Amino acid sequence: MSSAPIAAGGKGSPGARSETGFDPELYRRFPTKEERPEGELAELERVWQAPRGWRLLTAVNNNYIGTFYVGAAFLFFLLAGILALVMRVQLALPLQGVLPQETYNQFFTMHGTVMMFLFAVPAVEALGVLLLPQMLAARDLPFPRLSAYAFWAYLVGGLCFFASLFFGLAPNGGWFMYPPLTSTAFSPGINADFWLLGIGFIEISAIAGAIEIIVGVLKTRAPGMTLARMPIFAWAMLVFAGMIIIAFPAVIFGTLALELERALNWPFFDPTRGGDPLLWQHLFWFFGHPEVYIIFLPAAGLVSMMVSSLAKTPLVGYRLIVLALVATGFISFGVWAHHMFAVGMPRLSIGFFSAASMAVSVPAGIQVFSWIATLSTGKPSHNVPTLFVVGGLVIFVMGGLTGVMVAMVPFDWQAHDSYFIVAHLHYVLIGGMVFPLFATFYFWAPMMSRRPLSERLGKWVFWLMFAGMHLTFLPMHLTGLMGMPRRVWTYLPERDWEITNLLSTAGAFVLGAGILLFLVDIARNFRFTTGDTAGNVYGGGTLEWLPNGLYAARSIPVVTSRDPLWDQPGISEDVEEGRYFLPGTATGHRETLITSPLNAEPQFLQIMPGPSVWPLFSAIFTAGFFLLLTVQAYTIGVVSGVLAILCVLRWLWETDRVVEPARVDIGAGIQVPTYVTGGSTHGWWAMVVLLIVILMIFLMALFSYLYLYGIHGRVWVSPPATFWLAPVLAGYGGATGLALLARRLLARETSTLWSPATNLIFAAGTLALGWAVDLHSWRASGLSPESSGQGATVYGLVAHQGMVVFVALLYAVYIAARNSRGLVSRPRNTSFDLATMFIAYCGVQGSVGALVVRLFPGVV
Amino acid sequence: MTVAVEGLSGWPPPVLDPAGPYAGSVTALTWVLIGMAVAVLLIVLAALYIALFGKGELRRRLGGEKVIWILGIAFPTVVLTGLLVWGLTLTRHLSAPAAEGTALKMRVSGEMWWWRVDYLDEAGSTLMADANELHIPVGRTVEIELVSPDVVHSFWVPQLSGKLDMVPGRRNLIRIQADRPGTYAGQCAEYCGGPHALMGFMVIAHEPAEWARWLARRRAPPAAPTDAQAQRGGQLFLAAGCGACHRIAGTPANGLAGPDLTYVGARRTLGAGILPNHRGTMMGWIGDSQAIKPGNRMPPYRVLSAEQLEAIAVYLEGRR
Amino acid sequence: MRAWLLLLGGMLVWAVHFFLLYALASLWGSAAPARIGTGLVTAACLAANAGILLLCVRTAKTHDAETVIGWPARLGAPVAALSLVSVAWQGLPALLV
Amino acid sequence: MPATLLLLAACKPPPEGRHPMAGADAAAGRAVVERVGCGSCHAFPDIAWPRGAVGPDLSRFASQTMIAGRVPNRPDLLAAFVRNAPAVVPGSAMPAMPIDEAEARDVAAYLYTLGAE
Repeated sequence: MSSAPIAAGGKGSPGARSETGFDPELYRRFPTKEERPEGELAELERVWQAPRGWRLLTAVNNNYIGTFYVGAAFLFFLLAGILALVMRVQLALPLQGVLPQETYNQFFTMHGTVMMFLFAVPAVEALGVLLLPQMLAARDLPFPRLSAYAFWAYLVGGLCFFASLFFGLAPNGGWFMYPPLTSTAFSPGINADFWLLGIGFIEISAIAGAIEIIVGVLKTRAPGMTLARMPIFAWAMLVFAGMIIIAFPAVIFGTLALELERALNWPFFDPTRGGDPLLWQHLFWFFGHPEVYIIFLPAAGLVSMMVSSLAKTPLVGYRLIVLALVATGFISFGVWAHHMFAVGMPRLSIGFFSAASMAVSVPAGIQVFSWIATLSTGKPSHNVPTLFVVGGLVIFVMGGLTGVMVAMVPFDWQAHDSYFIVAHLHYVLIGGMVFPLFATFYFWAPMMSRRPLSERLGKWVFWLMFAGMHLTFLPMHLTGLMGMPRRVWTYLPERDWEITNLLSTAGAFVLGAGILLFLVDIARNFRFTTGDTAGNVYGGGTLEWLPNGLYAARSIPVVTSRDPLWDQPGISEDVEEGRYFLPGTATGHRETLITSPLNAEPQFLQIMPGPSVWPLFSAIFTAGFFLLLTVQAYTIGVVSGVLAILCVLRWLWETDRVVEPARVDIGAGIQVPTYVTGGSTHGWWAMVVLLIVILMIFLMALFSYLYLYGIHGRVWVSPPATFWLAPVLAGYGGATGLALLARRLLARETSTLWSPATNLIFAAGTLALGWAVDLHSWRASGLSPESSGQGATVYGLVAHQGMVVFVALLYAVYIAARNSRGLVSRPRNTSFDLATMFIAYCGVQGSVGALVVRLFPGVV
Repeated sequence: MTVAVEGLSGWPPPVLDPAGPYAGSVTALTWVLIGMAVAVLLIVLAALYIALFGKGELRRRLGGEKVIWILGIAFPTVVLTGLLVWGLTLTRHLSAPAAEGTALKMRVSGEMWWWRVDYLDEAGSTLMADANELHIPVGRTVEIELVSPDVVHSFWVPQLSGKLDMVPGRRNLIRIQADRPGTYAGQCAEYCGGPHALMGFMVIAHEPAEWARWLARRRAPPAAPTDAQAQRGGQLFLAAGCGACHRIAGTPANGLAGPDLTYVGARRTLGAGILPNHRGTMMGWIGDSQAIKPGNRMPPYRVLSAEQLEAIAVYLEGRR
Repeated sequence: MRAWLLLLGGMLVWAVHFFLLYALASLWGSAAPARIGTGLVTAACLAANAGILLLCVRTAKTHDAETVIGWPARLGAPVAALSLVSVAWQGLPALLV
Repeated sequence: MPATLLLLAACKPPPEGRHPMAGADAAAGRAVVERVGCGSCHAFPDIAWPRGAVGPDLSRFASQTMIAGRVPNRPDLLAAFVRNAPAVVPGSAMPAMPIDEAEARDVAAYLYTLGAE
C-alpha cells in the first residue's frame, strides 16, 4: 500500500514544497461548501462517547486522563508542600523538637522526591496529554491506552510510595540518594529500596508519556501545520519528550545498579571492591540536571503561548524561542557535573562544565526577552494569568541569576550544598514551573470547566503566593552565605541563623495560604465538562480554542498560520460545521489523521483503540510488582509482574487490526488508506523511540564499565578466551539476520514449518542462545558479579541484554499467537514489522556489548 | 527592635567575611556577582515595567525582535564571557599547589559523624592525632588531605575556603589559610545521614610562635593523673572498655574507631562541635550520648554510677 | 533527513565536542594531552559549526520559508551560531584553567 | 543569645512569688542553660535539644520540695547548688559548673519557671 494518498507529480525533493508528494493545492478545497449528511455528528459523538459510572476508570480519552493526571500531580504537590511546611516549623528556631531527626530526614527526602518525580514531571506530562491533542487538532493522542496506563501506574504507585512515610519506611537518603550512604552498609532498612523501586514506575510512566508525546507532535498535527507553524507548546513538549528519552535511561540504569548492589551485593559503587561512589553521581546528575529543564521547558512553552494570547499579538521571536528550546535540550546535557564541582574532579573538566553551565543560560535569556518584547508589542491585559506569568518571570530571572553565580566554580565551592542553593533551586523551579502552572490553571481552566476561575480570588492567590515565595526564599540566600548547610534537621543557636530562618518559615505559611485559597477557588468555580465549556475567555489564537467535544474538534482544519483563530476568519464555524478534514467518522471506529513530521501532510487514517480495562489492570500490577519487591514479598511480586505482562499483551491484542474499507474519503474527495505499514506509521515511530531508550540504558551500562575501568582497570581480570566470541556473535548476528529475513518472508507464505512467524521464533531463539553462551563464558571465566566493579558492570550489561532477550522471546511468541488467529496481515503487518525491528536491534546490541567487554581491557 | 539588632549580629555572614586568601578572592567574586545579578534584575524589571505600563516610543522600541538579539543574546554573551574568563582564572589560582615545603600538611577524615584529624610531617606520616578541631598557624597555607572511610562528607569552613567533598576511595586536597588569629566554625556540608546536622568542627588559628609551642607540647601525652578521683576514672575508662574505640596515648587504650582522646580535655567542644566541653557535659555525653546526638556510634553507658561517671569525666578533663 | 540535519547540525556538533572533551579530561585529567586535545577538538568543531552556519544561510537564501528545508535552515542558522559560542567557551578552560 | 528566644520566654507567665529571686532574669538563665549544655544530662520542657537522660528530668522543678532529694528547694541554696553542687550536697552526682554567681541566680530563676503552678 502506498502511503502517498494523492501524488503531486511524484515525491518532491527536499527543496520542494511537499514532503510526501501530497499536493498542497488540495488544501484549497477547504472549507467545503456542501451540506454535511444528517446524523454524522451524532455518529461521531457515539464513537467517542466516554464510559459512564465506575467504567469511567476504563476511559482513555485524553480529556479525562489528562484531567485526572493534572489532578493527581496537583495532589502530590499539596502533599509534598505540607511536608515542607512541617519542616519549616522545625527550622523556625534553633533546636526545635517538632520533628525528630530521623523523621526530618525522611521528610526532606520525600519532599524533594515527590516534588520532582511525582509532581513536576507528571504535571507537565499531564498538561501535554490534556492540551496537545486539542492544540494540534488531533482526535486524541496516538496511543490513548498508553497514556491511561502511564497515568494509573503513576497514581497507584505514587500513592503507595507516599504512604511509606506513615510507616516510618520512607527513604531518608536525600532525593539524590548518594551511595555509600544509601547502600546496605549504611542504610540496612528497606527505606532506600522504596526510593529505588518506587521511582521505577515513575520512570516507566514518564517514558510511556514521552513516546506518546513525540509521536503525537510529529505525526498527528492538523494538515498544513508545518514545523514553522507549530504552537510553541508543541515544540516545547517535543524537546521535553526527547530529553526524557535521553535522560531517564541514566537514572533507570543507576537505580537498577544501586538496587543490584543492595539486593545482590554487586559492587557498582563500593570503592573497596572496585566500584566508585562518584559513578552514581555522574549517572544521577546526567539525568538530574536535564530533569530541571525537562520541568522548565514545557512550562516555558505554555508561558510563550499565554504571553502571546494575553498581549493579543503573535509571539515576537518565534524562531528564536524554538532555537532556545532546541539549544536548551542539548546543552542541558552538558552541565550535569556542576552539581559535582566540590567532589574533586580534574580542574579542566570543571572548567568546561562551568562553560556549558553559562551557555545554557543564553537560551533562557532569549525566552525572557522574547516574552517581554511580546508584552511590549501587544496590549497586555492585567488579569490573573498575566499576573502569574509576569510574577513567574521575575522569580525565574532571579533564580537564573543566582544560577549564573553558582556556575562560577569558585563561588560554587562556597554556595554548594548550602541554603544558597536551596534558595536558587526553589526560585528556578517555582518561577520556572509553579507560577507558569498556576497561570496555566487560570488560563486553560475555561477549556474544561463550565465556569472560569475567579479573577478576584485569583489576584489574592497570586499576591499571597508571590509575597510568600519571596519571604520564604529570599532570606535563604543570606542563610546560605552565613554558612548553613542544607539537609540539617536543626542548628545551634550560636550560628546566628534564626532570624532568616524565622522569616523563611513565616513566608512558607503565606505561600501556603495562597495555595489554600486557590483550592477554594477550584472548589467554588471548577466544574468539569467536555461540552458546554466557558470557552475562550482570554482570546487565545490556537486550535485548542476551537469548539470542542470528547473527539476534540468536529473537523480537522487546514492550518495556514501560527494563530489560526486570529488569522483564518470563520475557522471556528467551519470546523464546527464539519467543513474540513474528517467531519465524522470514516470507518465507524475511533480514528485520527496521521500526518507527515515536517509539513504535516495527511498520510493515512489511524484507527484508535477505545476504553479498556486492561491498561488499568496492567498499571495496578506493574505498581504491585515494584512495591511488592520492595517489601520483599518476592513470590507475589513476581506473580504481579507476570499478570502485568499478560494484561499488556491482552490490551495489545485488540490493536493493529485491518479495517474495511481500505481507503476512505477524509473530506473533499481526498482519499487515504486506513492501514499502512513501514516508516510512516505511528507504531514505527514509537518503536524507534523505545529502541533509543533501550540503547541509552545500554550506553549508560557501557559508560559505567569504562568509567570503572578508568579507575580500577589495572586490577581487572582478563575476559573469557576469545574463541567464545564466535558462538556469541554467531547467535546475536544470526538473530538479526533471521529477523530481517522474517520480514521478507512475510509477503510469501510457504509452509507452516517455516512460516514467517516461526522464523521470528527461530530468530528470538538464536538470540537467546547467543546470550546463554555469553553468560556461560563469563561464569566459566571465574568472574562473579559480586567480586568487583568489573564483575558488576559486565554482568550488568549481560543482565540488560538478558532483559531484552526475554522481551524478544515474548514478542516472538505473541506474534506467533496473532498469526495463528489470522491477525497478521499480508504482505505487510505493523506488529510483525515492529517485532523484527526489535529482535534485529537486540542482536546488534548484544554483539556490541560482547565485543566491548572482551576487547577493551586488552587493547588499551 | 531587639530582633533587628540581634539580626545584625550575624552580619557579615562568614562567606563575606573571609579570614584568608582562599576565601578572600571568592568574596571579591561574590560581591561582583551579586552586583551583576542586581543590575541585570533591575534591567529586566525596568523592561517589564515598560512592557506592562509604558507608553509611546520606548515601549514600541522594546517590542521588536531586535531587543531579543541585543538584550537576550549579545548582552549575556559579553557579560558571561567576561565572568567565565575570571572564574576560570580564579579556579586555576585557587587550585594551584603551595610552594614546595611551605605548607603545613594535615589529613582530615570525615567519619559518621565526627572528624578525625592528623597532623602530618613532610613525608606524610602522622605526627599527632586529634579530633574535631584543627589548630593552624596564622599566615601559612595548610594543605589538607580529605578522606572518608564511610560515606561522602564535605569539609567547609566558610571563612577560610570553599568546600571540598570527602569521597570514600578518593583523596582530595584542599588548601586553607587564616591571616588573623581566631576561631572559625566549620560544618559537614554533604548530607551524611542521621545526625548530619550535628557534625561540626572548628579551626583555631594561632600566632605562629604560639602554634609552635602548642605543637611541641602536643607531641607528648599529658602527664598521668595524680589525684585519686582521676586515677580511678582512668581505671574505670579502661575497665568499661572505652579503650576499644578510643585511644589515649601512653595508656593501653588504643582503639581507633572513635575520636582520639589523648587531649580531649583541651578541646573546645564535645560531640563534634555541638556541646561546650566541661565535666558536666562530659558526664551527660558518656552516660547517654544517644539522647544528645541520636544515631551516633557511641552506645549509652547507663551501667555507670554517678560517681563512676564523674570519675571518668574528671580523668578525661585532665587529658589536656 | 536533510531538514533535520540543517536544524540540529549545530547542536550535534556541540554534543560531539562536549563529549570528546569529557573523554579527554577523563583520560588525562588536566595534563598536557588533555589540553592539546581540547584545543584541537575545539578548532575542528568551530570549523564544522561555521560550515553548518554557512550552509544554513545559503540554503535560506535559495529556498523560501515555505519549502521543506527552507524554514529548518532559517532555524538552523542561529542554532549553529549559538553552538559556535558555546563550543568556544568550552574550549577556553584549556587555555585558562 | 538570640532575641527570638527572649521574646518566646517573655510570653511565659512570670514566675510566681513562691521562689523570689530578686534581680535574676529567668530568660537569661535559660540562655545560660543552653550555652553550658545542661541539657546533656537533664531534660527541660522548653528546650528541645539536647534532652539528656543521665540526670533527672526538670520539667516540674518549681514544684519539687527538695534539691537532689537532700536539701530544701530554696532560691539561695539552688543558686549555690547549680554552680557547685558537691559543695551544697556532698556526694552529689552533679559536678561543679563553669558559671558565675549572677548566672547561677539567673539559672535558678529559670528553673523556678519550670512546672510552676
